[in-house]
Amino acid sequence: MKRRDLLKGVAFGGVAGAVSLSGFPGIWTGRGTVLAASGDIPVGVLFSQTGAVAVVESTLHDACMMAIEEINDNGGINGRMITPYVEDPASDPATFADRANRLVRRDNVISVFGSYTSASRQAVLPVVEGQNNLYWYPTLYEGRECSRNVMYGGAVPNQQQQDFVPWLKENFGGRFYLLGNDYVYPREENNVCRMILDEIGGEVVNEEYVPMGHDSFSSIVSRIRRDEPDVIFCTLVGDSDVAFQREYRSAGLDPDRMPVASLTRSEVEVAAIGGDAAAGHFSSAPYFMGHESAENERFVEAYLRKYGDDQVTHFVNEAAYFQVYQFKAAVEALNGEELTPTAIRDAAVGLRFQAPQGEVEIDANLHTHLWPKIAQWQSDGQAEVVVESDERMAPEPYWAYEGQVCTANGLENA
Amino acid sequence: MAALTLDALTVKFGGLVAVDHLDLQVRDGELRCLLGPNGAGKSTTLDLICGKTQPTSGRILLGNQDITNLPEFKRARAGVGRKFQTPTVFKDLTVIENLEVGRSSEPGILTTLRVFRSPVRGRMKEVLGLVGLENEIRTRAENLSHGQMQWLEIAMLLMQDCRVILMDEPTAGMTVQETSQTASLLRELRGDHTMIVVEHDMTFVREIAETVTVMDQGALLSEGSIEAVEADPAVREAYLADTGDEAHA
Amino acid sequence: MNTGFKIDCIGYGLFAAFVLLVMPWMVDFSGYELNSYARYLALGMVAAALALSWGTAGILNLGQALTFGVGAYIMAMHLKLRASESLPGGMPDFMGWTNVEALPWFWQPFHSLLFTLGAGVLIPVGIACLLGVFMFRGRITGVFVAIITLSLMLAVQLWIISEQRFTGGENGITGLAPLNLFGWSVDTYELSFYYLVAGCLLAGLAVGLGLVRSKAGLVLRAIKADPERVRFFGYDVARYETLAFATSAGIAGVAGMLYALVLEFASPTYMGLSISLAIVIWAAVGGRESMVAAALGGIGVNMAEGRLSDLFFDQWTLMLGVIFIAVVLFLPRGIYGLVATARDYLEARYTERVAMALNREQDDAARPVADRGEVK
Amino acid sequence: MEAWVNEIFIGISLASILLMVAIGLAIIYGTMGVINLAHGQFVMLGAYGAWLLQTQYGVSIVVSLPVVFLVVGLVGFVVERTIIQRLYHRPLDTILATWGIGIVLEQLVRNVFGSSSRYVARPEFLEGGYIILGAHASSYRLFIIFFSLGMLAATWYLLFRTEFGTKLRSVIQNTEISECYGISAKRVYALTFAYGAGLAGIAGALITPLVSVTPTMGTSLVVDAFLVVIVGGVGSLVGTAASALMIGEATAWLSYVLNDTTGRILILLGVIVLIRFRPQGLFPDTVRR
Repeated sequence: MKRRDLLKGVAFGGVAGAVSLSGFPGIWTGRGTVLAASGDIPVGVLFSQTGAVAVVESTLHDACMMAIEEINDNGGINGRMITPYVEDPASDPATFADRANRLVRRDNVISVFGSYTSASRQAVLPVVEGQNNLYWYPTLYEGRECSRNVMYGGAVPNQQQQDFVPWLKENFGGRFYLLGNDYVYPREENNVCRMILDEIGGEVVNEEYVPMGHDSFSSIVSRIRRDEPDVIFCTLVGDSDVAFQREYRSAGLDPDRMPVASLTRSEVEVAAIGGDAAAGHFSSAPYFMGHESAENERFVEAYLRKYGDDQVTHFVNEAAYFQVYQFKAAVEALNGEELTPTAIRDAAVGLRFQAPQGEVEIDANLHTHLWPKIAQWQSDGQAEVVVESDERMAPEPYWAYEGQVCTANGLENA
Repeated sequence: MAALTLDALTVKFGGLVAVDHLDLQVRDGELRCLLGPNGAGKSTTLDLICGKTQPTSGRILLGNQDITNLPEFKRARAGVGRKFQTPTVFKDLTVIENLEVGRSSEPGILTTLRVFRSPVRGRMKEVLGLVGLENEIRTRAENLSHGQMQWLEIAMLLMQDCRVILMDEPTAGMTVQETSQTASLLRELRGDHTMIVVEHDMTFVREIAETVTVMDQGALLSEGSIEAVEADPAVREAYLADTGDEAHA
Repeated sequence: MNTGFKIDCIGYGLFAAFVLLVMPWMVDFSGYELNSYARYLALGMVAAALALSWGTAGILNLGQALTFGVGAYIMAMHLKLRASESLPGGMPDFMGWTNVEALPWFWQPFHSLLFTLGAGVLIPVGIACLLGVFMFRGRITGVFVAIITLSLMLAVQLWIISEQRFTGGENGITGLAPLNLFGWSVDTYELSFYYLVAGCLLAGLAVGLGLVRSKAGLVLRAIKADPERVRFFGYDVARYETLAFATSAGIAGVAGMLYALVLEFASPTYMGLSISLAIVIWAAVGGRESMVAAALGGIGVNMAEGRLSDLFFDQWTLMLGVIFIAVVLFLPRGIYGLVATARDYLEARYTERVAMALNREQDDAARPVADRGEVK
Repeated sequence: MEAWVNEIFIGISLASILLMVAIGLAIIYGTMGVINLAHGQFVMLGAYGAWLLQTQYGVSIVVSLPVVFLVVGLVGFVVERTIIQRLYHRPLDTILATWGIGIVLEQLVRNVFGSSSRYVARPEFLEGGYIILGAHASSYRLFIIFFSLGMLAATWYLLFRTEFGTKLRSVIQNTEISECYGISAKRVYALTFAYGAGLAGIAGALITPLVSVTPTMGTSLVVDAFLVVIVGGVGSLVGTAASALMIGEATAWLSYVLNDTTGRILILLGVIVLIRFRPQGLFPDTVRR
C-alpha cells in the first residue's frame, strides 16, 4: 500500500469511525424511525422492496400501506392510530427471520403483515410462534399448515381447484400437462390436481418442474407440442411464467385448443407478459382487477390514484389490503380489552368483511372463506370473469390428506 | 561416481528440438559450467533436470535413481535444487522465513504443522553467515538489494541441502564486486555439493570452473577444461555464427 | 514465522475481548439482539474461513457458502428428526407429503447428536478434500478455482431444491426442535447461546491461526506468492492447498451449523450466489490476510447492514454497494491493511532511529551496518 | 427427425442469446483481465433503455439499438474512468468492485423505475415464424441468431481490421512500448470497456421480448455468460462463440431428454470438468499475450 493510499484510507476510516461512534453503543440498538406514541397500535410491515421477489412483494407492501393510511385518515381504530413499522427483508429468508425478530421483539408490534413466498413465511414462523405473535399472510399457498400464529388470507388448493379442474375438463378435455417451478407450492397443487383428475376421470400426460427464475422454455414447448395435452396446468411464477407464455406465443400454439390454466398468474405477470400473449388463457383466483363490485371499484380507483396508472391490483395485494381491515375489525371487536396478538386472533375468528372480491370470513382454522372465480385473460391485460362461485368456499388446508383436519385447536388427526 | 547422468535426453516443442540427445555426466562434488550461445538449450536442460519441463525421450539419473518421470516436488526431495535466473525469492516473506521455506528436508504436512519457530542456530546460522545476511533476518525480501536477493536464493538452496544444485546465471545483474563474492561463495561450496552453473560471464567462469560443457542447438558441442574448450574450433565457429553478445567467448 | 506471532496474539486477544465483552455490553447482556449478534458471529466465522484459503493460500473460493450451507443442513436434519419424533415413522412432515415410505438411509444417522456434530465438520472437510485434490492436482489456480467452486455450489444448490422429498426443496428444512446439548436445552435468545457461538468462533480462529502461524502456514504463504517455486523445494503444493481449503471448509461447516441454530431453519439460499459473494466482500473489507480481521469484517458489515437498513430502509443496498467500491479502491488490503501499514510505518521509523543512533556511536570506528553484506 | 431439427434450432437459439451477452464480457475480460460482474447490470440497463424508448416514444426495439448502445457504452466509459482504471494491476479485486457497481446500478434503476416487471413488445415485422424442415422457428429467434453472428463479426472486424483494433492489440501485448509510440493505453482501455458495455446494452434490449424486465434480471445472466467466456478461452472470440454453441446445444438436448433442472446441473458439472482439464479454454488465446 502506498503512502497516498494510506492517507485516503485513514480519511475514509475516520469518517466511518466518527459516524459509528456517535451515540455509541445506543446507536446499535435504537430504532431510527419514529416510535409509536402511547396509545398507538404498532404493527409490522414486512414485504421485500429489493431483491428478486420485490416485483410482487412491493405491490403487497403498497396495498397494505394504503389500507393503513385509509384507516388512519378515517380516525384510526377506536381513535387509535396504527403505526406501521416497515422493514425490507430483501427477498432473503434469513433476512426475513432477522427483520421479523426485530419487529416482534424490539418494536413490540402486535401483528406483522408480510411476505409472499412460502420459504419466507416458514422462515418467519419460528419467530412469531416463539413469541406467540400474529402473522398476517396474504398469499395463496400450498396449505397443509395449521399454525395458530398465522392468519392466512389467500386461497389454499381446494379453493382454487375444486371448481376449476372439472370446469377445464368439461370445456377442453381431461389430458393435463402439469408445469411448475420447482418448489413446494407447485408440487402440492399438482398433487391436488392429480387427485381431482383421478376422481373425475382425467389424466396427467406429463408433470414437469423448472428451477425458480428459469427463463428458457423452448424445450418444454416442444415437448408440449409432442404431447398435445388439452390443458397446460401451470404453476409457474414470476419471470418463469412470463418467459413461458411468451415462448408459447412465439411458438404459435393456440389458446383455444390448448389453453394455459394458471393458479398463479395475476395482473402483475400479465402486465409483463403483454396482453397479446396472455389473451385467451385462464386463471383461477378469488379476485381479479376486473371484478365488478362497488368495493372493488373503490379499491382500484384509490390504488391507481395513489401509485400510478401503470400499476395493477391482483389477488394477492387485494388480500394484503383486506387483511388490514380484518385486523381493524378484530381490534374493534376487542372493545378496549388489552391488545395482545392472541386476543386479536381469537376476536378475528368468524368476522366478516366486505372485501373487493366479495364478503370474506375468517374460519376457526385462521384461513379465509373466499369467492373462487375463473377468468379469461383479454388482450388489454385484464381478466374477464367467466365463472363465479355462488357461495363462499371454505378453506381446507389438509384437503388432500385424509384424516387430517386443521381446526381451532390446531392440526387434528381423525 | 556420477551424481547426475543425462542419457540421450531430448525435448521437442512442436517442431523445434530444444535439447537433442544430450548425454552428460557430472561427478559428485563437481562444479560444472554449462556454456553456449543464446538458444543453445542450456536453461531448458536445467528445466528438464528439475522437472519444470518433461522430456520427450531419454533418461535422467540422480545417482542411481531414475527421476525422469517424477513430479517436481519429488525430484526436489530426491536432491535436486534449482536457482532461477531472475532471483525468485518470496518477496512478502522475511529473510528468515524464506530460509525456513528452504529448509525442506521434511516437507510433509504432518511435520510442518508442528513447527512454529525458526531459531537462528546450527545450519541456519551457518548459512546466514555464509551469504552475509545475518543482519537482515527480519527484513522482507523485497527490501533487499538485487545481489542480496541472489544470495538469499542461494542460501535457500543451501538450506534445502540438496545433492545437485542447478544455477541459472547466478551473477546476472550483479556488480563486479558482488560477482567476485559470489565466485568465492561457489568455490567454497564445491566439494560438498554438486553444481551445474549456466553462465555467460567468462571472467566468472574462469574463476570457478573445473570442467566446462558447451552446448549448441540443443546438443553437446564440446566438453573439457576451460582452456581446451576455448581452443576447440567447433566452439569458435558456433559462437561466431551467433550474432549475440557472447562473441567474446 | 514467529515475527507475526506476538501481533497475532494481541489481535486475537482484542478480538476475543470485543466478542465476549463489548458486543454483549452494547446490548446490556440481554435482549433479542444477542440472537442477531450470534448470527453476525456465525457469518464472521465463515468470512474468517474464507480468509484462511484466500488470504493465506491465495485460493479464491467463490463457493465458500457450499460448505457453510452443508453444515447448516446437517444441523437442521438432526433438529428436524427430533421435532418429528411423534410423527408416523419419525419422518419429517415434508417427506410424508411427498409419499416417501420410510426415512431414507442417509437421514438415519442424524438421530445421533454426536454423529451430527462430527458430520458437520467432517462432511464439509471431505467435500473440500475431494474437490481440492481434483482441482489442485491439476494445478488449477486463480479465477479458474473461483469458477469451479462457484459452479459446484450452484449445482448442489439446484440439486437440493429439486430433491424436495429428501431436502425440503426451496423452503429448506423448517420447523426444527431446539438443540439439546447433552441435557442443556439451547435457547437461542439467551446469553449462554451467544457465548456458545462466540466460543466456537474463537476456537475456529485459534485453529486457523495455529495453521497460519505454523511452518505449514508459512509454506502456504509462499505458495500464494509463487506455487511453482515452492514445488522446487520439495513441497507437495497440491496437498498444502488442499489442507488450507479443507480446514477452511471445516470452519465454514461449523459456522453453518451455528447459523441454522440461530435462525431455526436451513434454506438453500444459504448456499447461494449472493451470500457467497457477500462472504468474499466481508473478508475483503476486514482484510483477507488475517482471519481475525476478516471475522471482524463479517461482523462489522452485518452490524452496519442491520443498522443502515433500519435508518435508511431500502436504500441501504445502495450505500453498501458504494462502501464496497470505496473499500476496494482505497483500502485494497481492507481495514487490516490500514493497521498493518501504520504498524510497518512505525516499525520502520523505530528501526531507522535505532540505526542512526548506532551509526553515531560507531562513527568511523566500524563500517556502516548496511555495508556488511559481504562474504567472509 | 422433426424433434431433432427442433432441438438443434433451440440449441442454436439459446447459444445466440448466450453469445450476445458473453461477447462484451469476453472482450473486457480478454483484453483487460477485468472480471466484470456488473455486466449483467449493463444488460439490464439496455433492457430498461429499450423499454423506456418504447413506452415513452413508441420506438421499436430494433430502432432503439444505437441509442441503447451509446448510452450503456457511456455508462461503461464512466465506470471505467472512475473505478476500473484503478484496478488493472489487481484483477481479482475487480470481482469485488464490479459486484459493488452492480448493486449500485440495480438499486438506482429500482429507485427510478420501481420494482415492477416491465413488458416490451417485439417489432411487428418479426411476429410469427417459419417452418424449417418440419421444425418451428420463430422469426424473432431467427433474427437474434443472425444478429448475434453480426455482433461477432463486427467485433472481429473491430479487433483485427481497424486502427483501433491494432492499437488495442498492441496495448495488450505491451503497454509500455505502445505508449512510446503515442498510443494512450488509458483511452484505449476506456473505449474498449465502453464498447463491451455497449454490446451488453444491445443484448439487453434484444432479449426484452423473451424475458421479463426487472432490476434483478442481470445476476443470473452474468453467471452463465462467465461460464461461456471461461470455457471458450480467455480472449478468444472464436472460443466464446464455440462454447456458447456447445453450452446452448447441451442445454437444449439435456433439458429435452432429461429435464431442465438435471440438464442445468449436468451443464455445471460439465463446465467444471472442462475447466479442470482444459483451463486454457476451447480455443486459447488469439488476442491476449
